[in-house]
Amino acid sequence: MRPDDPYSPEVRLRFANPVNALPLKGAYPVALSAAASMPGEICEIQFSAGIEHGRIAEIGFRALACPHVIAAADFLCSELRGLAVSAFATVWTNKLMAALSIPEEKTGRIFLLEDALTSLGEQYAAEHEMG
Amino acid sequence: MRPDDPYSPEVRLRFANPVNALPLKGAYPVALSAAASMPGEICEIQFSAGIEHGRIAEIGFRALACPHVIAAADFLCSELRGLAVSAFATVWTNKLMAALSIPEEKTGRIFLLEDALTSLGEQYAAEHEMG
Amino acid sequence: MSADAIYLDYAAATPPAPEVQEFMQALLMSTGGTANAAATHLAGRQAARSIEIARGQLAELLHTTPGRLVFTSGATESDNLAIQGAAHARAHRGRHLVTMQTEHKAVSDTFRALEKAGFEVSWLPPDANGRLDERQLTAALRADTQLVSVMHVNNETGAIQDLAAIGAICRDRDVLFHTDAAQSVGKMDIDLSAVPVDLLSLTAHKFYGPQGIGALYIADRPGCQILPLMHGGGQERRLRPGTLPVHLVAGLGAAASLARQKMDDDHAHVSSLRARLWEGIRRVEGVRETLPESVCYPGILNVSVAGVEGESLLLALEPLCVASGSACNSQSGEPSHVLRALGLDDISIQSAIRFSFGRGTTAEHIEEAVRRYMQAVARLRDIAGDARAA
Amino acid sequence: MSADAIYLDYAAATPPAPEVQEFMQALLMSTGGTANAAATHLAGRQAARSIEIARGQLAELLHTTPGRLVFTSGATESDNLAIQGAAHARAHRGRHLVTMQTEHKAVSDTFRALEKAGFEVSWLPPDANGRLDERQLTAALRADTQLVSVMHVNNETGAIQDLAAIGAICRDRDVLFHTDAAQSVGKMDIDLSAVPVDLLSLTAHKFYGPQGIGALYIADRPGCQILPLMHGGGQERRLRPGTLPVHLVAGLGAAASLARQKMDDDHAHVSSLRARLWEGIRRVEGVRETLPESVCYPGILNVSVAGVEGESLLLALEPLCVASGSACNSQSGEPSHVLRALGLDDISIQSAIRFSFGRGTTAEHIEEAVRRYMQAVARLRDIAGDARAA
Ligand SMILES: Cc1ncc(COP(=O)(O)O)c(C=O)c1O
Ligand SMILES: Cc1ncc(COP(=O)(O)O)c(C=O)c1O
Repeated sequence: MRPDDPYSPEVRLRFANPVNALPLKGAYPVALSAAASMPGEICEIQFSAGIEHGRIAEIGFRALACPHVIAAADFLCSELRGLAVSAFATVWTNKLMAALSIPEEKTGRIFLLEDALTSLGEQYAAEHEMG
Repeated sequence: MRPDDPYSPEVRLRFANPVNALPLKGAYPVALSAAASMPGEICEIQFSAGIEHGRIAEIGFRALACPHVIAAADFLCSELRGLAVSAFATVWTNKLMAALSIPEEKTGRIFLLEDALTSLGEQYAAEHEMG
Repeated sequence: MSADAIYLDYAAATPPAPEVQEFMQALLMSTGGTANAAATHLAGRQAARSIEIARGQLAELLHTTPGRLVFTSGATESDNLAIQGAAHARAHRGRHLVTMQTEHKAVSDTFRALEKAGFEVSWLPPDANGRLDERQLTAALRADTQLVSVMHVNNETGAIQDLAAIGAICRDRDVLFHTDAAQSVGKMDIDLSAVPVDLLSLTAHKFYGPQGIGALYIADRPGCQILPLMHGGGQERRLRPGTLPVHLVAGLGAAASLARQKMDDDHAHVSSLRARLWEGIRRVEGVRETLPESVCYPGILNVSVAGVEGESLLLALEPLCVASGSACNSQSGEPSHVLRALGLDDISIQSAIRFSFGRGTTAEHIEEAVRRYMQAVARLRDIAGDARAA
Repeated sequence: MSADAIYLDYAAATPPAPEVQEFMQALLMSTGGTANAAATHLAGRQAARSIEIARGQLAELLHTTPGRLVFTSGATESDNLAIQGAAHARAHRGRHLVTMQTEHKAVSDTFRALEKAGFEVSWLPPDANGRLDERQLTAALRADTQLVSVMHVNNETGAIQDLAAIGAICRDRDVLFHTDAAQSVGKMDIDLSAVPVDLLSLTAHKFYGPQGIGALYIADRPGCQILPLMHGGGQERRLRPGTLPVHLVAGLGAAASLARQKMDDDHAHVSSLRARLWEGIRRVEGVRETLPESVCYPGILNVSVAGVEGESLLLALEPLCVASGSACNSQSGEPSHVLRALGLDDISIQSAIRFSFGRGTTAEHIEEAVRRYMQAVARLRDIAGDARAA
């Protein structure tokens, strides 16, 4: 990141081409969806995931948000795809902040992503493990 | 005078080459000398004149003063040479200010020249007309 | 900067005109152009002469006399000098001041500081067209009112105020009238021999002059006195001490002279660009012109759009260089107080983009801006999908 | 200006170094070098980057960190910001301030304004070498003293003060210490990581940078807080609002970087020039060196001479560009308060000439200056003849 650029190359790349900004395509045994938003700010995020054999087979996002959140959501989807659903419960914020060189003042918004994932995880647990 | 130059070409010329900044040379039937100075300032002026047949045959000055006063004294000597002694009583200030484009704030110093000339005239009157 | 950047932020800063650049460069290479103008020697007098020539050029642009102009470091300083200076100079007569809610921070923050110092300030709202309602002004004036400050052209929206009408009301009540004309000087004709303005702020880098130099006009009439902010070498009639920056002052003068020559052409040029730009982007669904051209200086077009996040919009518009709200606020992240005063909701405000253009802008730049704006909005709406706000 | 002018007024203004000029010119021709550094777009970020690079260069010169530096329009503004700002910020603790009789007007006039505003100021005299007697300083400090301001190098005489000693006394008593270092920054090494200075003023055009830009250093320690003079866009940590002039700030940075490289050579150069100049003119009868080189920055030589009128001396010296007293006072015509405080009589003061030189001065310039000075004095004494004062 150049000192005069608030966006790291990783953020710029993902923002320019967010490959995971997709509605969920295809049919999955379990289809989850969770949204989160920041009160008083334009920051809305939604994840949709397809689960197969306890793994995240497919995941996509939608976001009306700042470039950092869009890039982070896109990054998250790429990371999560193929992992076990337990990954929804991972603490992602620090990893995201570091990997994308996100400035500190955006921490609150990045937490939002974690919140949405947590909620996906909870949904899965509620619907399938406990059910 | 260029707007950025406090000295007119006339002042510059006479200051650069004050042809009348001389002690009185030669012997004259009447030799006069008068000085004037400005209290609290470095402004001292002295005229010496030789009078022949009621005319100013020769006149020179000495000055420890600013460029305007030096130029004006030099100009005055040139003007006075050859005139009747009555010219000592002439009001010179306006003519000097105009001819040399002297700025107004120097008026007080230019009056000084007039004072010195008046005093030459009075000296002449005291010594020769009345005497 | 990447070569393909398209600069559409002329309201934040105009690049100095080539003529101005060349003139400054020549001065910077000369002894007379880099000397101290307070020195009495040859080089100093040459410097002083450059400064007086520039003062004359600026006076001509504003239809006033050179003696009325004091050079400062820019409009911020001029605003502070005028407002603090007048408020303090007249404090013994009264401590009530009047301004608008839509002023630049250099004005509004100064009034806020005066409030803390015991002055009382009335903050008048704009009407739907961004203008001051003159009846509101008349109603706000009191026996102890000393100063009214209303900007000429708004830096975010381009809204124009009627200086003649406001000035007349102030004169009538013996109240000083200050106007921040940073956005209009050199772009619209301001005739100070006719318009009753007492104090007028300007800055060179908004009309193709250099950054770091501005001026304050101070009318020559009884009661129009101000106190200085700074003390020192006695320059600028003791109102603004400090070595005068010769190349900057001369650059300001050259820019003023150029502006006088080019004003009509410049105005026609930006008018046609604005029309073209709006014609292009109005096709985007949910886009809104903050104020119509009829009430604005046409070098500025402020638009908002539904369903798009502002920071992402700005990044998606790169390499267009445009402003989100005022350049002076853009780093703070707060929603623009100007757009709020106009009644825009925070969602619209955060999506607002100010396009501003000038001499160097071409029709191609505008076409490219239209194309990129449409593309950016479409792409972001695509990313937002269902998450998209109504 | 006539081609044969010889510029010996480096203490009033140094011409910008060619490197600085070229750098500024390049910026003026680029979008990033003329944009508003507060804007978040590409061009604005480029501008902001140029500014932060410059801040780093200046920080390196002063052995401090960039965050401690606030850009201003010059030393006059820095002095006002520091002195007014500190006095008002600490007024609740006490209203006693200390300075010297030999300060630049940007400092002394500011203190005089504070006196009118209800502060009490102690004006300490210099000793015969122009220096502050530290015992006098210690004696002047009171329980309610808040600020001491003593300049580093005097602009008329070159006298150097001992910042370390003064600063130590101030630290000891929890009094802020401001120094106007306009004449020393870039010319003498100032190590702000070691010398206990709280506030330091500087201006670029005294060290081969452009006019119209300066800075204030503000130490990072408790109690070292100041209030701003102006309000506005929030730039420079809210201490100094207004669009930052990119090319000027960058020019200052480049000048700082150059000064760091050249400091030793520059110093040796002016030392040898001063010696040569004094060696030449000391032969004139009645000439007096105001202060000896041993207590001065050697880029300045102040001399007075008996039996000569000062204004005529200046004109007779043309085309030498030299100063009569301080350039900041030269238009007022008052005898220099600095030379008076050193005990010179008014007759000597009015004849005083300040020669000051720098990078562009050659041995030939100095020889020519010697020749012209001797000639001018002789010619004027000739014109004075008997009228000549003792
Ligand atoms: C010691 C000193 N302080 C302050 C100043 C003022 O600097 P500026 O004119 O850049 O404001 C000067 C020079 O003019 C100076 O020599
Ligand atoms: C209306 C208005 N006033 C004041 C300013 C401040 O001008 P400057 O940054 O030159 O001090 C600006 C621009 O930044 C402006 O647009």
